[in-house]
Amino acid sequence: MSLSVEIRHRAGAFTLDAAFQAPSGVTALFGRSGAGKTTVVNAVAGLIRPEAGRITLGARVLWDASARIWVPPHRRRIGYVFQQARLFPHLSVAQNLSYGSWFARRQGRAPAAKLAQVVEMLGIGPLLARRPATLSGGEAQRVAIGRALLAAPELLLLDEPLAALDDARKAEILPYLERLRDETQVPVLYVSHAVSEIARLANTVVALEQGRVVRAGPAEALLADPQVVPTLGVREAGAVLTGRVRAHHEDGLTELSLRGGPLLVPGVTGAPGDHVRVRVHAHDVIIARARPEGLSALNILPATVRQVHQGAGPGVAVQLDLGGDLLLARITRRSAEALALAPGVTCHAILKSVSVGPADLGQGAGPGEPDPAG
Amino acid sequence: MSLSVEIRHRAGAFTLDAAFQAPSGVTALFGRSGAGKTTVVNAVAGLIRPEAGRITLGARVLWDASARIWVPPHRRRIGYVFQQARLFPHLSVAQNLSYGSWFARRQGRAPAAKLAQVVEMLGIGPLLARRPATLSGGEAQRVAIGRALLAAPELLLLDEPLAALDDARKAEILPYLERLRDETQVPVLYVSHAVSEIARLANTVVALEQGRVVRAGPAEALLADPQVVPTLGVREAGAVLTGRVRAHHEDGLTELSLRGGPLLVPGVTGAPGDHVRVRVHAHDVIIARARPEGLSALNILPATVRQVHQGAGPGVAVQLDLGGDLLLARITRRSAEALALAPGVTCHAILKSVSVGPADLGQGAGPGEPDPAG
Amino acid sequence: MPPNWLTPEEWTAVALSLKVSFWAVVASLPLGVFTAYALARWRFPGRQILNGLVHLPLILPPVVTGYLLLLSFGRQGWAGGLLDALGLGVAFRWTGAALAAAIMAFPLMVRAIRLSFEAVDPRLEEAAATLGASRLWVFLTVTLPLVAPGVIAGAVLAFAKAMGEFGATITFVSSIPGETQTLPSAIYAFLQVPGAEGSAARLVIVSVVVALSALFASEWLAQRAARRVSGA
Amino acid sequence: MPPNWLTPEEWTAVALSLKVSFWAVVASLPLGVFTAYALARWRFPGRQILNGLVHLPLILPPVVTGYLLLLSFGRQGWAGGLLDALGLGVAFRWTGAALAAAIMAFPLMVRAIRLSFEAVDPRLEEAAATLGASRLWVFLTVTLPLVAPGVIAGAVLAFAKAMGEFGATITFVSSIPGETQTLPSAIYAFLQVPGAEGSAARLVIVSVVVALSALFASEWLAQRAARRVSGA
Amino acid sequence: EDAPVTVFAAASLKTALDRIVADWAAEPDAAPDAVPVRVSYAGSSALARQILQGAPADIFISANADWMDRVEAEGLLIPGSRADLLGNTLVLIAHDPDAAPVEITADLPLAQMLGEDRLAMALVEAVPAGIYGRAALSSLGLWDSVAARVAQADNVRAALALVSRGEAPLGITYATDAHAAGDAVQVLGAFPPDSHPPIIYPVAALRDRPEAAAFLDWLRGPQAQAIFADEGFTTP
Ligand SMILES: Nc1ncnc2c1ncn2[C@@H]1O[C@H](COP(=O)(O)OP(=O)(O)OP(=O)(O)O)[C@@H](O)[C@H]1O
Ligand SMILES: Nc1ncnc2c1ncn2[C@@H]1O[C@H](COP(=O)(O)OP(=O)(O)OP(=O)(O)O)[C@@H](O)[C@H]1O
Ligand code: MOO
Ligand SMILES: [Mg+2]
Ligand SMILES: [Mg+2]
Repeated sequence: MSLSVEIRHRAGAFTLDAAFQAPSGVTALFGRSGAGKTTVVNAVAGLIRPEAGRITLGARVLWDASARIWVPPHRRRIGYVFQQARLFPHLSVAQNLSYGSWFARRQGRAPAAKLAQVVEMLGIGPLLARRPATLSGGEAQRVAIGRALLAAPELLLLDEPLAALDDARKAEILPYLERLRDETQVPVLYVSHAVSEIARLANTVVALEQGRVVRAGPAEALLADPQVVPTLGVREAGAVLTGRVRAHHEDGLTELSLRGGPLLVPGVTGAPGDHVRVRVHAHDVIIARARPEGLSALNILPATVRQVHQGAGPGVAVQLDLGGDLLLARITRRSAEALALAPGVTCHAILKSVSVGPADLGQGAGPGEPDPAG
Repeated sequence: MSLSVEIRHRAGAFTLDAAFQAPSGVTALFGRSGAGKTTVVNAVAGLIRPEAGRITLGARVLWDASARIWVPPHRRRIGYVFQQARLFPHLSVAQNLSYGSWFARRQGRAPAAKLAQVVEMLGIGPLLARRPATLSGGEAQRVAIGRALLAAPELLLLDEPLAALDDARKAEILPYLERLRDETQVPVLYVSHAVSEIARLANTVVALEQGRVVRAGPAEALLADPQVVPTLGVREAGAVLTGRVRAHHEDGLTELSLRGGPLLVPGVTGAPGDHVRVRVHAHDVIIARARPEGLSALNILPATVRQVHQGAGPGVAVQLDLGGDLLLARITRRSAEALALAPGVTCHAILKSVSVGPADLGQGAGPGEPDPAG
Repeated sequence: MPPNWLTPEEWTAVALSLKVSFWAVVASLPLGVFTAYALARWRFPGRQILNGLVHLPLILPPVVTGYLLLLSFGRQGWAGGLLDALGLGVAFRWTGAALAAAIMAFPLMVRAIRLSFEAVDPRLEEAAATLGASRLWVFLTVTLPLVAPGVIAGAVLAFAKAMGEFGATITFVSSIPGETQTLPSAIYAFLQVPGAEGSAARLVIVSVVVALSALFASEWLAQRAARRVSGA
Repeated sequence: MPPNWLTPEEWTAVALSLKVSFWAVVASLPLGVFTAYALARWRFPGRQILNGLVHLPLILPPVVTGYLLLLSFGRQGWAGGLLDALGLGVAFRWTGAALAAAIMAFPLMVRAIRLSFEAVDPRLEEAAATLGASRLWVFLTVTLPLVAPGVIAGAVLAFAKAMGEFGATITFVSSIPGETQTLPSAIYAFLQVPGAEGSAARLVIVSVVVALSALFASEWLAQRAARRVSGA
Repeated sequence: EDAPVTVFAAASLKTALDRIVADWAAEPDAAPDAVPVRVSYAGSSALARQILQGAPADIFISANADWMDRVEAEGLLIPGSRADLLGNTLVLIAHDPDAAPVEITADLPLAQMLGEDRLAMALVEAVPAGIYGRAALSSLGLWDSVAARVAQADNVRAALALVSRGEAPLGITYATDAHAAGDAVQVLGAFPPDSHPPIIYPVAALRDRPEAAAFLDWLRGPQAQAIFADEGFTTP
């Protein structure tokens, strides 16, 4: 099922004029504060009525300004997870969870996911009898996700579901979102300005700037595109590599097999053969022409330079080809000149195992490669 | 002026039992959510009355449970910047700013900082006529800082002043906090669970865990201590180096002079000779026994291993001595064994310029070395 | 309170007052909730007029309200004739006393409930809509439970006011023992008799005890409901 | 409204009602604010008793309230004797009418103000304290401005109620033209005379226009104040 | 039918009428087909208006003729049933138990007796007792000297209360009110009957029911009239 969005809308001094397609899988809506992300999501949910445009979900027209079609929010069959959890304070966690499913069942639709499954997946079993006010931020957000899921949605909207949480809570929830992506069929529109979340979750990325779509495309290609570095912010640039778990070593490291060769990273939980995706920050990659010896860095991968993109500052973004996978490196202009990097040059990409942190290690299907099991 | 805190307090199931000294400069109160940081700060501010203990600021006893001394909040002469700005919604920005100074003047105390200075330092001149509700989160927090400063405080309390802000806003405010530290004489108690903020700002660090002080000491030494890695979280470990700006190069890089040699980092704004502090994440440091050639990494500094600390996972923390400065490196156990690292071994620390991001580059006095101008 | 502390006629007045006040509140509550919701949430032409109308009984001397009620709902009045034809006549019946009490208490009820509607976070209602709840279901399952403390407060306040209502009631439905002679009418009658202040005082005490009990119960209920909503 | 639309005596009653209602509100406002604050913020023994006491005039038939006022504040009453000795006697004076009106309107005023106190974020008050403001200054510079919309609402509601108050007033200070004959007393008098309904209606219209204008003005003021506080 | 007889009576009749109804109930022999009687006491104006709006009253006892006239003008009275049930006298009362009786003439120094204090009356333009009182004072030429000192209560019993509480030293009420108040007030003197229109309480039947007629007869019978007289009313 695919979501097609085309919106023109004005609110005060702000003008939104955006059109994009969200194929199945996770589509990330990316952009800085005030770019119009929430406005788009609210229009899809039917919480605002833009001036002109059209929104369709699969074959269903949710809204068409010129044809005067308007499906009210409660008939759109969407699940919306808000930035703040918005749990119903007067209901228990269990009642919150089954709130949407009750309406879905009245409309003759059964949730794809059973309550027990969702509770298990989100790890909220012990919370069922509690009231929302007693939950921590992370727990509340998990319940909100479960509540949206159980409404039998045909589309999930997540508007910065992690923004209100501290890093520890974020790390706690991301795996659940990955399981959500991999274990349910529901397409997801995911709003975030955190590249690390997008890199872990998204199959497709739509970048908004001041109400306009400035870039859209498959996540893997987009994130490894040196031209995108300014949009994402230099600190956040980095490619996403996908591969499978090859072996767990005794010293706690996991060996992954990528297209470009083996990669050692700090322990991953998956079984050998499981899909895995790894985000490698561009600023963590060192480039050497000759293969260096005697370094503490364990990963030294042969690569070919594909692009060198000069930004405004002292850095350059270098796109490397690792046997088909794309890697992005950010190095100083001075080094790029010293190493005479240019498209076609062969070199080595050096990557410390420990620089791949838990926030950068995702499980499940890679963005370009839908999970066969999903 | 030095703050001395000694508190025993119970709230529900939580017990706080903490004692520490905060010398002049910035003292960071570090700990995860629920550790009791806000409880301590509230006790210092007089917003809660703990069960037992004593708090003194310089010669003034603010509270002494056994002597039954209790100075009410409005006589404590403190400035408190809360996590949410808590600006007065019915007053303009200018009126918010002068709220505390009016009371200070009534009590015959003149704010150390003049309104014009503070406005200039915080860059809030254009906001003076606005109402708090129209400010962005970052602007509001700056006004809150100004308001606290202008109350002529003898101690500043900052309780996670950046926690509610996104990364861009954080980056916007941190320089103001540095100027605050360097341009005013007021001691600061700074609560945060973000090591990067602490590394940039703190002279002293007090780490709280479940209501107890688990570690306290000068920031430079504490952050470079491999034993502290588990407390901070492995991703956040890293030392703070202090030095001076030596030269700005044409290609946008700045050369710093550290005790251990020159360091090239992306452009810094200070003039040659200015103090600067650099945080180097432990996971960004590569170690080599022999000096490698032909790498894109520009900084290759000779060093001596001082400690090797084995954690629970696949990584080890290595403390390196760079001519007196301490650097922390986190590498895999496998590499440490391959390189036969042990105390006393000489090696090279390799550091990419670009891996030092703007959030890690602070201005002004180093934690161990109070600014002579301050 | 021993039963012989009051005369049988007085007990009748007490029972009648309870009945009248109870039904005044119960019957007007749905309209009160609706009006409060409309004033709190909708912007429609005539909103201020509705608001003024609701407040009128608070502003007018009760005798005037009673007289206007008599003119409209008396047997000869436009509404009274209609109701009579339907067999629902209220004139000079206890239902008329309930109508008078309900109208006099209405502004208090609506004000209390309106404030709690204004305090409900509309984002929770949006969340309910995205979960498949139609407007009506949103109202029933989210809005209404959240305003429950305010509805309780409003209802009890109205009950207390109804227990004390006198001017409009006696003007509209007179003071017929057993039918429309409420506690306040009985008190008034005693105050017409020189030297009967003692009897009046006994009835005043009964009335105060009933109304204050309701008020205290409502504070307690509202606190409990508020705690329930805010968690814990 | 042309001046000759009402007789001079009627104008006197209108002017007196305005004066009585105005002073009833102005004089009771500080106590109303204080009581609302105490009920909203403090937990003290007897809090529920105070709450009940405040509500009494709402619960009791107005005649009873008036009679109790007569017993206490009349010349022979305990409080009346005291006031008389101080030259502040209120019996048969317009100040007595204002006292009756103030007491009848007090519950409405306190309820409205109490709710806005409960809505003030105590964290703003903490912030003010850390900035050097003593409890009194916190109250004057932070709490009070933030409850202003509620205080306005409460005051105007009390004013509207005072404009309509009759039973307690006439029982307490009777009806002396130019001194205690308020608009509602005049309306009541007309209603006692066969055929004078038209005259009563004119006065009712004046009274409704005044009270509703105040009410509309207050809605507008409260909205403006709320907008001021919430920014924009 | 056993429906009770409903009497709408002026509030100032409560003391006497309650006694009469009690007697009526206690002596079923007096009226063989007696049914219970219930009385709704309120101001004459309110009762008359309610009757005009179709109130279910069988008998109306008004405190003045005007309101009975209004009801009669609407054709709501049972023809021939109207009668003057009672009369009353107007008296000057005082709070001071030792006050000496006075003769009420044009020479009465009422203004001096009041001084700075108030004269309690019922509403002088609206309530019968007040209207009669004002007429009496006017015809004696005393009104202008005391008009500014009159405190008008909403009914005559409230005026009585002002005097019995000592709020006003003097008041004008019916003799019946002064009688009912007992020792709480002192009657200084009665106004000459010719100084004001005759004080009359008319009664009439509103519905043609034998039970109502029976009670009406009882009201005019000797036993009831004795009670009225005992309460201070004059009987025709
Ligand atoms: N009712 C309104 N009136 C005026 N401007 C509005 C209104 N609603 C939204 N805007 C403006 O529209 C722009 C887009 O808002 P939106 O909430 O969609 O941004 P966003 O991308 O979700 O930002 P954030 O990351 O901060 O949530 C903002 O500049 C906002 O100020
Ligand atoms: N009134 C209270 N009753 C029970 N527990 C309380 C109360 N106040 C605080 N606590 C508990 O005390 C502990 C410390 O709270 P505190 O606010 O000081 O933590 P913190 O370190 O500031 O955390 P955070 O980083 O989340 O702000 C928490 O576990 C909290 O739940
Ligand atoms: O509105 Mo009243 O005067 O309390 O019955
Ligand atoms: Mg948004
Ligand atoms: Mg805290």
